[in-house]
Amino acid sequence: MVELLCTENLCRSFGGVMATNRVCFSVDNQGLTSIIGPNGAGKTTFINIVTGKIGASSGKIFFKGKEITNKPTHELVKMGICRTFQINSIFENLSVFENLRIARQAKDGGSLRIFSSKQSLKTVTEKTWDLVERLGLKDLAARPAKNLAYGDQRVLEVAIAMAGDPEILFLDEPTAGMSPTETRQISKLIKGLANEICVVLVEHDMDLVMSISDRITVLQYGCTIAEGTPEEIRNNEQVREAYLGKEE
Amino acid sequence: MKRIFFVLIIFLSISLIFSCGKKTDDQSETISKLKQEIVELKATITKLEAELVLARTPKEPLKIGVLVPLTGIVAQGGLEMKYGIEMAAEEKGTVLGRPIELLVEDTQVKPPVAVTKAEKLVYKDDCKALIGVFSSGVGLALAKNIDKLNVPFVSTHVMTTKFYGLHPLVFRSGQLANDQTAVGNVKGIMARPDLMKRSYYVIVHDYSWGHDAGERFIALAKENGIKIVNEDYDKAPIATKDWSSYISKIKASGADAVYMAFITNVIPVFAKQASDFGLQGKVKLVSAAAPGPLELEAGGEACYGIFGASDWSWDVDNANSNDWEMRFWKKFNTIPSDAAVHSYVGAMNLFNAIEKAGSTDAKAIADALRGISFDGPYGNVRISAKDNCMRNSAVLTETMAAPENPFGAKVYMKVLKTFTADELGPPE
Amino acid sequence: MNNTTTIPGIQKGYYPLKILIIILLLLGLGLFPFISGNRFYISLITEMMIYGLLAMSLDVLLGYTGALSFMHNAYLGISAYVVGLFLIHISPTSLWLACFTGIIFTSLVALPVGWVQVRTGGLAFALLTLAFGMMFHTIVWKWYGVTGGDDGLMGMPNPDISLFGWNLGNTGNPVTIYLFTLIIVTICFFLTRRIINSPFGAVLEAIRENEDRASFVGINVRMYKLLGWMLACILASIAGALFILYKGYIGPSTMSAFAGAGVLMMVLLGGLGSLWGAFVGAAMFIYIQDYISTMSEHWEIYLGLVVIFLVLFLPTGFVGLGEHLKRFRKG
Amino acid sequence: MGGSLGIIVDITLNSLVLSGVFLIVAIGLNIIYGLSRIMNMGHGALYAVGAYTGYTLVATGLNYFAALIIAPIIVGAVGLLIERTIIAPMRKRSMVYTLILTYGLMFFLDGMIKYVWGNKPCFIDLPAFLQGTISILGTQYPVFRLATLFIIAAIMGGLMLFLNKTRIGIILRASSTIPEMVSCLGINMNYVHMGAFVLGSVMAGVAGIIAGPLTTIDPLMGGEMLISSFVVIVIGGLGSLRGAVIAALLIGFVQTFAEFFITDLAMVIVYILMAIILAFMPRGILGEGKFE
Repeated sequence: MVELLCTENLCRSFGGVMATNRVCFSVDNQGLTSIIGPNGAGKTTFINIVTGKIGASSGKIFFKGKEITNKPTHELVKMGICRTFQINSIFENLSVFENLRIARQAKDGGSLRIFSSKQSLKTVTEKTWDLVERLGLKDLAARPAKNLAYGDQRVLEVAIAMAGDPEILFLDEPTAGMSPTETRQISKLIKGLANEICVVLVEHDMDLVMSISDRITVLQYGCTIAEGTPEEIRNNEQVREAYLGKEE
Repeated sequence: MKRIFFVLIIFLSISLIFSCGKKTDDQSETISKLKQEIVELKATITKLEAELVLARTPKEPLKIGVLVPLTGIVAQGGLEMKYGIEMAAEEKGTVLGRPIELLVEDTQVKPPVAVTKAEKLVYKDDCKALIGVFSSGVGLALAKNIDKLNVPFVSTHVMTTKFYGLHPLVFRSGQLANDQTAVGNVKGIMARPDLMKRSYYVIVHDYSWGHDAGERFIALAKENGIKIVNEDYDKAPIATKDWSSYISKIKASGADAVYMAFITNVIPVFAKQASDFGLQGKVKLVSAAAPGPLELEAGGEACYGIFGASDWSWDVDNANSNDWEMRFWKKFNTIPSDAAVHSYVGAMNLFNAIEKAGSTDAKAIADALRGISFDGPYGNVRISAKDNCMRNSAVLTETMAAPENPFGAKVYMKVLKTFTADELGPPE
Repeated sequence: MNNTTTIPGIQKGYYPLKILIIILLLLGLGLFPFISGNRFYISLITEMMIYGLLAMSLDVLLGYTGALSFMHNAYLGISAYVVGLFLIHISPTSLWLACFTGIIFTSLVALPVGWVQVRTGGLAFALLTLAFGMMFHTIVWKWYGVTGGDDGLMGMPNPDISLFGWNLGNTGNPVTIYLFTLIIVTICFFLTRRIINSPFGAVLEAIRENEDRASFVGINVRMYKLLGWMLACILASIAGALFILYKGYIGPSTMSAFAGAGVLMMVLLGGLGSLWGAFVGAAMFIYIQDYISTMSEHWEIYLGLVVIFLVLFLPTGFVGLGEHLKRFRKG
Repeated sequence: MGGSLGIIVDITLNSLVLSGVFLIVAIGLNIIYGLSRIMNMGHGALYAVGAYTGYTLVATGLNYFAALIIAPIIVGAVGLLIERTIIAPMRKRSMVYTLILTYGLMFFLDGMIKYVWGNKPCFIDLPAFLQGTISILGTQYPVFRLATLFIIAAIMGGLMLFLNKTRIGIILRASSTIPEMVSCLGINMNYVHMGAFVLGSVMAGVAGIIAGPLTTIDPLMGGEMLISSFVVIVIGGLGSLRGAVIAALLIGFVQTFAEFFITDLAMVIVYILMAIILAFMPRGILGEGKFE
């Protein structure tokens, strides 16, 4: 069966520096794929290209067989390709509920209704309440997002991406700056998600990656140097070199 | 008021005594006599009151609205206009026995601001007439709203020819209109052979007065055989600060004279930058507007040799003018200017008209204004009954180093020729 | 428990007290011309209402879509000129058709300009509005044949306001134009309030909060910013039609950069993000400017000090949210 | 009088002079914006203060070149006073509010100029050897305007040296790119912001005294220069000095040539140009923030 999303020789250079160097990457409809690599390996750049934040210099991206290279971000999101950001990017002055509701509304449509009130979009409100309950944010619902604790804001970040019913979800270091308890909580959430939709995780926390990933891709200097199950990657010679440097 | 009150008490007491007294049939006759007396008493009381009202009102001042630009590009001209009107009010003292109170507002040379200020002066402060205003844009905007305001409006620095017979309540008594200036300048040029043989480059400030002045000069000049280099004259934005590109155009055109229609305080700047480029002496400057004395002082030698027709300059030598100059100098300690004198005359015409009309009713004042005249520093200034605009004599002047003078002025406008009112027209 | 249709943080409809205040306010404004009868205050309040509508339209742009426009009064000017020219040249009596043409024409002008504007953001957006505004100002100043240049539009008739046949009065009479303005402005206020609270309004607020995130939630940011811009320009054009009917005059100085910054100050005085705050700001600004400029020749000094004082010590304006424009700090 | 060659020389020199003045005003505005993200609407008024101070200094008998040094220092002091009293507390506020605050500052300064110096235009009398004209390639060109070109070149050179070579210059440049990092290095950002505002004001003062003899010194000169300098820094790229150089030359030439050939629509052309550039290069020619 055709892969959900795959890239062919995707490249992106910033004035001579090949941040993404002929990367071929593919994922199926479901399951958790992680992308790891030392700092500056081009992980975030790769995600930025696929989710349309920056354009690709060359190469192609296919989603369910159709080419989607360099499409505008809002079209990609409508197709089901959502993402979170490394640095929190949420609607600070809007309430938690509104943060999610607006994502839901953008997905379900109805944004052009000028004269009806927000409540009139019944399905949007109901689905948002379901999501809020699922994530346990019920008691924070009315509070403006900027007043949330950092951990909750990270959860909200993931929630906003989920609100759009994505088919493929890119998570850019969701556990950055989180306490161990919060990390466990969010990894449980990510694992649960991976059972329903395809999740691509960019992460530094090795134990987390090794414990919950189905497949792992390792990037270095913009190229894919290894791919496979967590077991294969742990024993892979090149990966150890990339991280620990060559033994003299 | 105390007297009326006293009379009322007597009246009440009388009627009380009678009313509670005997009520027999012969009373009906006394009652009818009594009623008749009451009627008489009432008549005397109302007459008494009318006299008192008339006696009391002289204390209440006659309010006149003064609209002048105190900020923006012509702030200096606006200030001098205000001085002229203040001087006229002080010298006139009272009108219809009432002291004159001037309420001054800043138009900022912006039509909507002027209209709002006029509404404030008339509706809120209850002014009986409006005077002043610089720029035709502001003047025309006020004229548009004059029916709502319903007060006479005497403009002292609106030169547009559209004001001729524009509206029964709108008058002009001040700076020469564009057609009069054009006639004065063209006749001045024709009277001087050294000016006649030159070819003229026309450059104006890009607003309605500038266009009107430019077009009228070109039309009249062509009729009288004066060579014009650029008939589609240059229109420079009012905000222009650096005239170098225009001066290069003049040099390139080969013209040896410039006819400029600029707002007063830009004239010395243009003259100075022209002399920086070495044009002084080679190119003669003829100005549609009379430069203010303060601006000439700032310009210094660069402003020598500017020709132009205007109502007056302090070089005019007659008893009335010299006396007025000294009074103005003593009162405001600034060099007496054309803007000040024609606003003074305009104000005098207005006050005399209100006196002549005998009331503060707008229509009465307007009728009195038509045909009124005032012998001011530059001779008789008569407001024509036909088109509500003034006719007066004017002078052709050239700027040069000033002789010994009480004002300490270094540059002055020497009078070369005087034009009579009929020469300038327009015919009535 | 909370059923699944309520949205936390937004109270259902209006509290009874709030409705009472609104009714009292409208009643007071409605009866004012008959009580005081002083024409100066009647026309002053009419001007405050018209500029309030313009300030509200700018608040839709700045307070709700997060886009700063330096010369929003240019669109008031364009609409006023078109309505004026229609009444002068085409038919001096059909008032509604003139206003309609004014609004449509202004929208047709605002659309391409908006299309260019939404390609930029932050300060570049603001300075681009300055460029377009100055362009309209210069065009109006230069096109003497049609617009009368700096003399402004001349010969504007005073048409009667007739609705479904019966005549409500002539626009020349200040009380009629006062009531006409009051009705139109009230309708616009409640309409805009409705739009702001609609799903469309929610999208605008999301764009104001975080443009990047909005595009990553599936919002076509450019399209919705353009629609927000069009809504603001249409409201401004309604204010323009009212302006020409009330003042009977329109000139380039109403469309100047100086007046544009004045409207911006009205919004900030009133406080951002609250529609009726714009009206409070407009009323205060007009009163301050009118009152101070009669105080002395050097009114600019005092006006400058008042503005500095207000921004420093009254950050959120008198009514609104104010500080939420952090997005601008990245600029 | 001037042959066609003479006219071309005239216009080119005029354009260079205009571009030079635009450049110095725009650089001052860019320094303030580049470093502390503050768009100073009062910058035009500081430029006018520079011109008027120069006029007063020369009027009291000081040599023009001495005034050329002292006037900017006075304007710098005024800038320092303004920065400490009303700009510093605005540091954390959003840009919209600093725009409106400096708009009020513009009103205040324009009003004070009118209060102190009155309404009439003033002229700076130049030293003898700078007056008069010399003939270049068939046209008479004022000596002072040529001298201005050299003065402007010297100032730009001085500024570049200051920014590249001196310690303060390096700090200023570093903090324009990553302010947070610089504060981590133990440099008090308050001094950096203060230094930026003072340096910007000094540049405005210099532009004022240079433009004094060239144009009209009247209370409205500030407002008009402000809009032109906005056009220049936006086209050049907000906060980028090299962008400002290119944009100043572009606008200077376009405006002067347009004034010469199609006098009426000169300014409309400039605004259309700005709109087009902003529409397709929203970050201006050289993009934002690169502070060299």
